[in-house]
Amino acid sequence: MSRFQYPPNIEIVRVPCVSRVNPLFILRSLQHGADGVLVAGCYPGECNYSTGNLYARRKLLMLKSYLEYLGLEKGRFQCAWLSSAEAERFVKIAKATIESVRKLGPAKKLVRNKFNRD
Amino acid sequence: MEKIEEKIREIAGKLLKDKKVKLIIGFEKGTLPLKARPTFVRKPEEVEKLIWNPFCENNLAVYIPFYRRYLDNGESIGVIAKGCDVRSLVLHIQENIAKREQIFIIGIPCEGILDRKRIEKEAFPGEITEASEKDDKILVKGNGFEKTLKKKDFLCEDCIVCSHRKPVVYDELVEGDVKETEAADRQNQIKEFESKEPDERWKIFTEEVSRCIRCYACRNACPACYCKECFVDCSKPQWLGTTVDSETDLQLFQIIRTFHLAGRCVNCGSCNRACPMDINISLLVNKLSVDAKRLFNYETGIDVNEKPVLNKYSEDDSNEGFFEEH
Amino acid sequence: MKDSLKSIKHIEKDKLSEFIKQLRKDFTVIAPRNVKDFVLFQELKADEEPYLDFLNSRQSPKEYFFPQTENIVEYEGVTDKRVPIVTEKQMRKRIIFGMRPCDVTSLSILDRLFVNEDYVDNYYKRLRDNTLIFGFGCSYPRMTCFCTSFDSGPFSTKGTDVFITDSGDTFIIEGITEQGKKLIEKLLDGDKKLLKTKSEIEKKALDSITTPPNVEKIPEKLKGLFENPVWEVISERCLGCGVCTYLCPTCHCFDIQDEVIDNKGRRVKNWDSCMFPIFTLHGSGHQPREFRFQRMRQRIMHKFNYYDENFDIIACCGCGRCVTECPVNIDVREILRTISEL
Amino acid sequence: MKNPYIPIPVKVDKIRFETDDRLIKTFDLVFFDKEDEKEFKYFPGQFAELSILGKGESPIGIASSPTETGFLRFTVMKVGVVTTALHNFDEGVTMGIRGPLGNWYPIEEMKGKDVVIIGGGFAFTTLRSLLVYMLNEKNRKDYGNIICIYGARTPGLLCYRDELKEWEKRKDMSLYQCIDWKFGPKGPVEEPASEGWEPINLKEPSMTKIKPGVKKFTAFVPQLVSAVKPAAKDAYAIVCGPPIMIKFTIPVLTELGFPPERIFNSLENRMKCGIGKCGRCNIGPKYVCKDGPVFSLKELEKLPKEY
Repeated sequence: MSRFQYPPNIEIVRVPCVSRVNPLFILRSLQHGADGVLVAGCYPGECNYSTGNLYARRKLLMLKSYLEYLGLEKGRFQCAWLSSAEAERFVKIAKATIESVRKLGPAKKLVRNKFNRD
Repeated sequence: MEKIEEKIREIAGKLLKDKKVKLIIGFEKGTLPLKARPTFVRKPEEVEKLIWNPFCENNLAVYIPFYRRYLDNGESIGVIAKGCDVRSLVLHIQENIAKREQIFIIGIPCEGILDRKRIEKEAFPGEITEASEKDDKILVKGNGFEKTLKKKDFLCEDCIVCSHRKPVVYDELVEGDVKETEAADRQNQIKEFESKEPDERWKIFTEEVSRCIRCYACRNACPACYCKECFVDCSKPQWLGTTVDSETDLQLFQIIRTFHLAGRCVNCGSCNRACPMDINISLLVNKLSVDAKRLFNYETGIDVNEKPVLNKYSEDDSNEGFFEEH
Repeated sequence: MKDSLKSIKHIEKDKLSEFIKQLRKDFTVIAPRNVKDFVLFQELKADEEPYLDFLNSRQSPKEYFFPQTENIVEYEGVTDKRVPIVTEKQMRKRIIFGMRPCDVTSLSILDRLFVNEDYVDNYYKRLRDNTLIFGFGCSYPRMTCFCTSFDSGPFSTKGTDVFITDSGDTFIIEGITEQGKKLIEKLLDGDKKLLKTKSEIEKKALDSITTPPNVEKIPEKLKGLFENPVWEVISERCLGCGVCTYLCPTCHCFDIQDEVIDNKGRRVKNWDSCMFPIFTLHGSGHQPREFRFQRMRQRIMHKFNYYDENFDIIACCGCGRCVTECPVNIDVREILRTISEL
Repeated sequence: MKNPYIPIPVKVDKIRFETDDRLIKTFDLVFFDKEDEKEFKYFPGQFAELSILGKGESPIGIASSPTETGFLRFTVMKVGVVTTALHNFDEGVTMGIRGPLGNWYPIEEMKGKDVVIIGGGFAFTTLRSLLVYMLNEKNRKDYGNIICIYGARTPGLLCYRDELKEWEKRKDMSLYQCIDWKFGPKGPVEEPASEGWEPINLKEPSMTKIKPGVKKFTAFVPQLVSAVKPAAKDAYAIVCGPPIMIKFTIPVLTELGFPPERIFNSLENRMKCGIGKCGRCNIGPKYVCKDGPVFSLKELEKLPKEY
């Protein structure tokens, strides 16, 4: 990965497995200033812990559908399958994600930037 | 109704006499019109107070985690359970709160629970001081006011779309047969909401939750919410702000609590009925059940030997919405 | 007598909005509003009329004196170097319009806790000092009302500045305090007949509160009941939510929490409830009130015994909100009867 | 009028580890403003809310004595959010303090009487305050015999060890110390410690013959109290420690003849406001923060057992 340049406005949070991603992580990121969240995990069948990503897939699918149902813009929260060997693809996905989030503009929903209601 | 009540008392009395169960959880008459309330029977002579009517709105499975001390001692608990209560009990069994043989399910085929709040609003701004029900009608009286209402117009939102009115698992089934609802009708509220624009949906959602006073009645009335430490009470790490004047904390509370019920909610509507600020929580949680069915063809609380939907996987699960190369 | 007559006025119902408009010039007016077919006290929008055709509001107006979230310290700066910003914000005077006598009574109960010789809660005092109360007689008490069990009643004017009675086509308006009298001096003068009308309405209302529990001996009685098994029976159906305490006009327990966004922060008072286990959980993990019955006992004891012992008044005003809104129909009137029969 | 919720700014002047498990630190705080210091008048047994803006507040007993001027001392165990933040502090940072709060040990009432101080573990903080106060040359003559019995799980968990060494040497008081277990390289070892710590008769502690000059034992605090047998006549007992220690010490004191009105306890409950408003620390009608934390056994007997 080190040989490739990836966009600077990404904050990477490493987890041992995509199944470690608690939905709270995603929602709190959105609440505390992230304009978009991308969750990337190993391809189904390639999990280091054999089935972690398969469990995670169900969780992520439901969360994504749920947030979009409530009215959060499509694209604020994205998921991708990605192998640890695919540095090039990572850059590509990162760029695509940023591009799509940029199109949406700065996040307004769920963001916590002031104390009191107007 | 009387017949059902008689039967309940007979079964309950016998269970207690034979010492098959330590306790029976059922309903008794409440102190207000339109209200029945949970009751706990330990002696055979007390079964007379057990009642059954369409005002029995609570999901009695919520009490099972409170009686861990009984369950740990290997004792059994009897529950008078309608369709949704049974499914919550199944969930408890799936999640190892209790063993199947420790819960004696007295199943009641349910014709739907009446929406007390909606009936009360018929009298708004006045109040209902007397209510009775017979066949398909409800008679309500108030100060200088009397009305006969049709039951089918005042069923709870969740009961209208209920898919399992008849208990799916039981040890004794109280007589009576009910017709299940048509599958097509089950998503009324959801479909209508989905047809709106995202920003409109977000606005409605925000308006609803902005009334939240964080009394956590929804959480405590929910049979699936039995975590020892709820994420809202957690201080290390503190997941959520504690105030009510920050809109996003209220949104987050509702999103996360309901998402915690993904594939675990049986759509009993207890949270809705418990909410003192009339927040439409069903609108949120019902979507999760619809999704569980759509994405994984799963319904909560049907089979005691099955695992909850997020505790299992299939290699063929959809990759809907995952990044794809163009 | 002459003077007291002077303070009785009346106003035709369709003139009310004009009167409120006048009030709004100098005051922020908080009044009942219909929110989705239930009533809450909220600030009136421009030209909005209060919704006075109500029994009682879902939530008590307590939140305007003891807000659910209230800043106590605001601060700035990065970690370790934060300094409080002390600003004395000007507060516009307020009127709570149409407050029911039970809720007014609750303020006199809260006063004894928040403003006493030990410590004064400046935040509560400031909101209290800057607010005038327009009480509103209860012509139709709810079936769950039991204000007459306490030192109050559906037409008790105690604690109000102005008192309003709905007499059908007009509102009878009485000035109770000097400040209140001054506010209504421009209204039409009333006469003795109005007083008679009022007492008739009052009598009808009083008659409709049929079986208020007798609480006179409850504080004394509770003293010996701490270890009584009755608490487990009373609390068995309790779900442990905070509805009763959050809707109660006299419940006053709170939590103090800090919140930081970037380099700004605040310390707030948040409502808290004795029905939540975390309320008393020690840092060490020790839990003095582990079971639901202990928490229920605390709530009842606090209201009907401890508060009476400390402040010589029972911390209940009989509004009945906990009765109507409890998800499992735990009825405090029933509890009081059970206790007095023990 | 002074706002009781606003913390007074103080500087964290000195920080040091107090115990070998590194979970307890002692902090010396210094006021920025001399006026604030003058106004902060306290007595042994009172506590204060240590306030870290952005984290919260934590009620901690004041370990320094009013006779020591120029600083306030607090000994804090790392438990929750606030205390962890406190432990991560460097010397020199600014924080806040609210207080002094609560009542204090009966220093007036005890004048002319013997005093037995019994402490366990890190709850010794306010007892240190009391001891230092009474040992002060101005105050020492006001009190009779002073006996202090202090125990911890291991020698390394005793607080204020430098001061303990000085108190051991003093002629105008007797200090008895005890420890529960020996401390091995891998943690506590389940056998009584021996080196320098005399065993006592565990079955019949009161039968133990204490050799003159021996003042360190391997025992639990209640057992040591019953071995030392402090005279109850005209004496006060001040007990502060973990609930289990208090539970077993009280009967020993009663047996020795201490009446309930001369046994004092310092209690602890979850607190927030510290001024009797927020409603969580009550035991019956009494608030630990306002009416306590010091209660006589006589008062406690009247209160429900809910702590």
